[in-house]
Amino acid sequence: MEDVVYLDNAATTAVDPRVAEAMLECLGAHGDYANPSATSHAPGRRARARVEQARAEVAGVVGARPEQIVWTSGATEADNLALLGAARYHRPRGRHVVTSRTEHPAVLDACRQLEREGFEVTYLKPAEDGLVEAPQVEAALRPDTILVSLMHVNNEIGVVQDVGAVGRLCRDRAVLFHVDAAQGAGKLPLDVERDCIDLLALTAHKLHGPKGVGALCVRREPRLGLVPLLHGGGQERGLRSGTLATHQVVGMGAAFRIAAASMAEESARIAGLRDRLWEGLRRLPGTLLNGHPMRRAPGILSISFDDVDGESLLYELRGFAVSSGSACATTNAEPSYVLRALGRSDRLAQGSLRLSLGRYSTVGDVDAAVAAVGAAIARLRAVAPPRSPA
Amino acid sequence: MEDVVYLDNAATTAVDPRVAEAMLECLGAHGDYANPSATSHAPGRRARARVEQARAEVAGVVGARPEQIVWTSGATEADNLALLGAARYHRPRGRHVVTSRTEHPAVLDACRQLEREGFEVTYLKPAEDGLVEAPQVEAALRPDTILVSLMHVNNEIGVVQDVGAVGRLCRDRAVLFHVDAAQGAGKLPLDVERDCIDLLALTAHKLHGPKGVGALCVRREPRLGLVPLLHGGGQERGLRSGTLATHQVVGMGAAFRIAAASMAEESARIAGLRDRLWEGLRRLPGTLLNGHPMRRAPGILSISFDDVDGESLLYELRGFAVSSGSACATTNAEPSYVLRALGRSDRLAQGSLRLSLGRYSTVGDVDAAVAAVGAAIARLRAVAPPRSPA
Amino acid sequence: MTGDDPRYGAEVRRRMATLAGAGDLPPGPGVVTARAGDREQGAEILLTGRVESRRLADLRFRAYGCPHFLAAASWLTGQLRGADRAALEGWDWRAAADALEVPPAKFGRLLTLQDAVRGLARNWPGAGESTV
Amino acid sequence: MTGDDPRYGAEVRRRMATLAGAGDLPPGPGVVTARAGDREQGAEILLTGRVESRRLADLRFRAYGCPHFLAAASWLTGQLRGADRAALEGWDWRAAADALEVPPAKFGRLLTLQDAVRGLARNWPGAGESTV
Ligand SMILES: Cc1ncc(COP(=O)(O)O)c(C=O)c1O
Ligand SMILES: Cc1ncc(COP(=O)(O)O)c(C=O)c1O
Repeated sequence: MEDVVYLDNAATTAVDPRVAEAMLECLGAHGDYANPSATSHAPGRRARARVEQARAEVAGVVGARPEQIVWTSGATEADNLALLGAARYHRPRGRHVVTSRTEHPAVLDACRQLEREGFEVTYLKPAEDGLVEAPQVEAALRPDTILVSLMHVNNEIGVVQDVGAVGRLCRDRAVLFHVDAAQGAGKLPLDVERDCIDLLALTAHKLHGPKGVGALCVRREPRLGLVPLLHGGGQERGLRSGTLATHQVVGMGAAFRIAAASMAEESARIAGLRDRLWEGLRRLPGTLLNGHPMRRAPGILSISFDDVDGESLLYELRGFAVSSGSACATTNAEPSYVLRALGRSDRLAQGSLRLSLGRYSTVGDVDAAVAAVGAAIARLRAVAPPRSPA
Repeated sequence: MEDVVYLDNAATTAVDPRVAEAMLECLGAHGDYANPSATSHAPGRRARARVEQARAEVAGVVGARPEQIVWTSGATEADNLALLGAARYHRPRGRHVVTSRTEHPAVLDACRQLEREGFEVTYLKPAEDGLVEAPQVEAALRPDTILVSLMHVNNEIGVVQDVGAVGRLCRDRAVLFHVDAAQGAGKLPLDVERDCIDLLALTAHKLHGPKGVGALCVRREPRLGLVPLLHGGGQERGLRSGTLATHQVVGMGAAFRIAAASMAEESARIAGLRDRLWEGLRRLPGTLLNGHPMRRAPGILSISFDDVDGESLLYELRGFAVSSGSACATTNAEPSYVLRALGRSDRLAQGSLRLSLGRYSTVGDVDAAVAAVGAAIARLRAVAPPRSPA
Repeated sequence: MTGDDPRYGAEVRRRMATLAGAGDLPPGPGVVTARAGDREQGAEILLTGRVESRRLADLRFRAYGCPHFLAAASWLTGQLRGADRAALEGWDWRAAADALEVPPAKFGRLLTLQDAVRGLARNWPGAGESTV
Repeated sequence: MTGDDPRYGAEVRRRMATLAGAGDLPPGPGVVTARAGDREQGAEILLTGRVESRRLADLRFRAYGCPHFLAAASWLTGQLRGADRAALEGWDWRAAADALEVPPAKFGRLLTLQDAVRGLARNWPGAGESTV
């Protein structure tokens, strides 16, 4: 990829070489490739030990105990297991769920499935800065509310919700609280105990770990009932059947361990790059920052450009891997529902750009992007017809 | 693992170095690590191209078209998507499902979930040789039968069902037919068209591919409706949301391509090893082969030893990675339900061994196993009290 | 890197590289303009031509829109040089669709282009008089 | 490879390596046997001892069962050498459970062992007579 500057780390990240190395140790005939459930033989026990070490590594990053971690195929599955699993299990207690309009499709579409199953879902509209505050959640609670789901860091605009405040509110009201932390875990401090989080969805591939592995962190005391999505071998205490993918789980463990060890430092460095990017871009006329200016994750910058066609802008920036919205939505041309929920017009949403930074982003990448975006916007505006008929 | 002889290839296999290499090309910062859904930029399109190539590779091995392949996290998820997805969708047409007692837990436990949802499931008892024949299936069909699920190769005893005969029967009767081909695909010829298979569950890790990736092959003409298990980004035509794990999918593609290219040759070699193993072991007194003697997959040999404690036998064989049952069941000490269904007594089932061979198994491994099993059995029998009180 | 995007054909990429024909002409004798489309709808175009001896001696465009639309506008300026009024009146968007491999979802934008071309014919110098 | 199996403690592994004490003694004066358990239930044991001067001068086992059971039988033969009848009568399976780190799920099998030991006491040479 030497020819393209990669600024799409919110879609996915390159695997850290240290992570890849740990994964490789679990693949070949001389590695720990055995089935971690086959604990009746030595190779199986070695694989199991690696899985358990990874479990502790991931748990440690979010203040959980290892036995709270249920491995999944990613945050999509973790979100689905949390929402569908908890709602179906706790259905006798009530059928109302609260979430926000700017959640990831993994949460929104799971909620739509719940609606098909007879649940009622309240979709809170965030303020123009993208934030949903605890009082707004409180106002939406009803006697039959069983579950609140709110994301930690928004994948499109990078704003950080105050999940601790919402968590404490939910704990007070005896309502389950699920947090989609796919974008924030390992980058910002998060603690399931302190923040009163009952269910927490994690994924490896936003943190320089492998795609296709994630986890749901589940409260154990008191035990939280869940209906599993996958039935079978009974792995993961029956909550998630299927052969454990040792190399994937080990890769996630390594990614979380590495991220935790360098969190403060790396977040500061990446936030510095993001600020440099914004300083460079805000000078361009008609540039608007999406989301709260301060309460943001280090790596994500979302900008709307007035009077520029988004598709042509992306075309001009083809030397850069950037996104015009959530990765999951790039195949359709609909303006971003997140930006629409924040009150941006269709045209502004369509002319928006997400630039997201990671471990391998450099000052050079940022400066090149500032220059290229400036040139692209100038070129496209120069060729556009004047605003008022000549 | 140099110190242990690995004979547990039915539980999982070592990743082929060629597969690992292809996977590595999708991990690091200089590889195709981008999100395959991010097709608005070049790195994303390169990842997408790799995913589509893998799709064609896997489809080709089972006689399907690429668009029939839905990537999953393994055969457990594929089985669940097939059974729960099809039954929930086709519920208005009927609530009866037919399967067998010797299916993998991924099928059996999904069936139990269907029972909880109001379906009725007929669990056919195989003959003593482990086979379920088409007439037996036919006799179980009812006007409200919507789905038949039968495995291709049994994971514990290696018998091969005549899925083609059952497939044609189901097609005639307009009943959906699902085949769990986790153990057989890529090792024995299988063709969804010829065998009239509507749904086919596949996994990579039994075929020297990575754990944590599989596929459900879904009939497209006429389109077969399925209710998805995971909701979200809408990947895989909405049937399976979640970021595609490029390296995993590419690994599965490579594993299937390599297996297909050498299928006849490799199956013959492995069957030869298995026969050598059996010839060596059958000489031991009180040795019984489990399952049909001819209709078997190349790599799996299941034997019951009369008058030997299974746990002590495994202990004596601790220099070997072997299994006393399905990998998924090794954590519990219950006698194998598969062997019980074939009419083996609890004690015989408990004193049984599964030795399973793969690409890296050698004559030396086989001969060492024969010698070790012989010595172990001799030692344990020598120390046992005589049968009739002295 | 830039050549692998299946959404954009060779002609679009060639046109986007230089946007040949972009700009406008100073007002003067024989200069004619036409405008079509709506930026809020995603495509807007302004054509400026200079008519000499009843033919388009020069044609420039300004456009707002996606790469297909900008490229089609650029391509158009080359195609219509030398055209007479009747050619403009009969101009059909399908020619642009073919030349630029425009996907059907974007055909609507080519109609905007056609509107502008026909607008040029309508605004043709002396078009109010009957100058046959 | 063999030392990493958390299910089997050091003493089990040591005992399984040699199965010291396995076998039986030729019938003769002072030789006593006891049998307990049921192979169909997963554990069966046959103890053979030779009594000299009212003490167990030698003790051998034959056993069918899991490694914990076989190891416990082997361990027992060492433990009870030199024991008198009263020691056998009072022998308690808990000693074996501790020494061999036997998991609770398998305590039942140790009761089989205890049955056999007490059987030895019952079958003690001259046990029918009161020889105190
Ligand atoms: C906020 C958020 N939630 C969930 C997901 C889905 O995670 P995964 O890609 O692991 O399925 C993503 C990323 O795609 C995300 O950004
Ligand atoms: C017959 C059969 N079906 C399903 C599975 C489950 O597949 P996976 O391990 O990919 O979840 C296995 C293996 O574990 C199997 O042997």
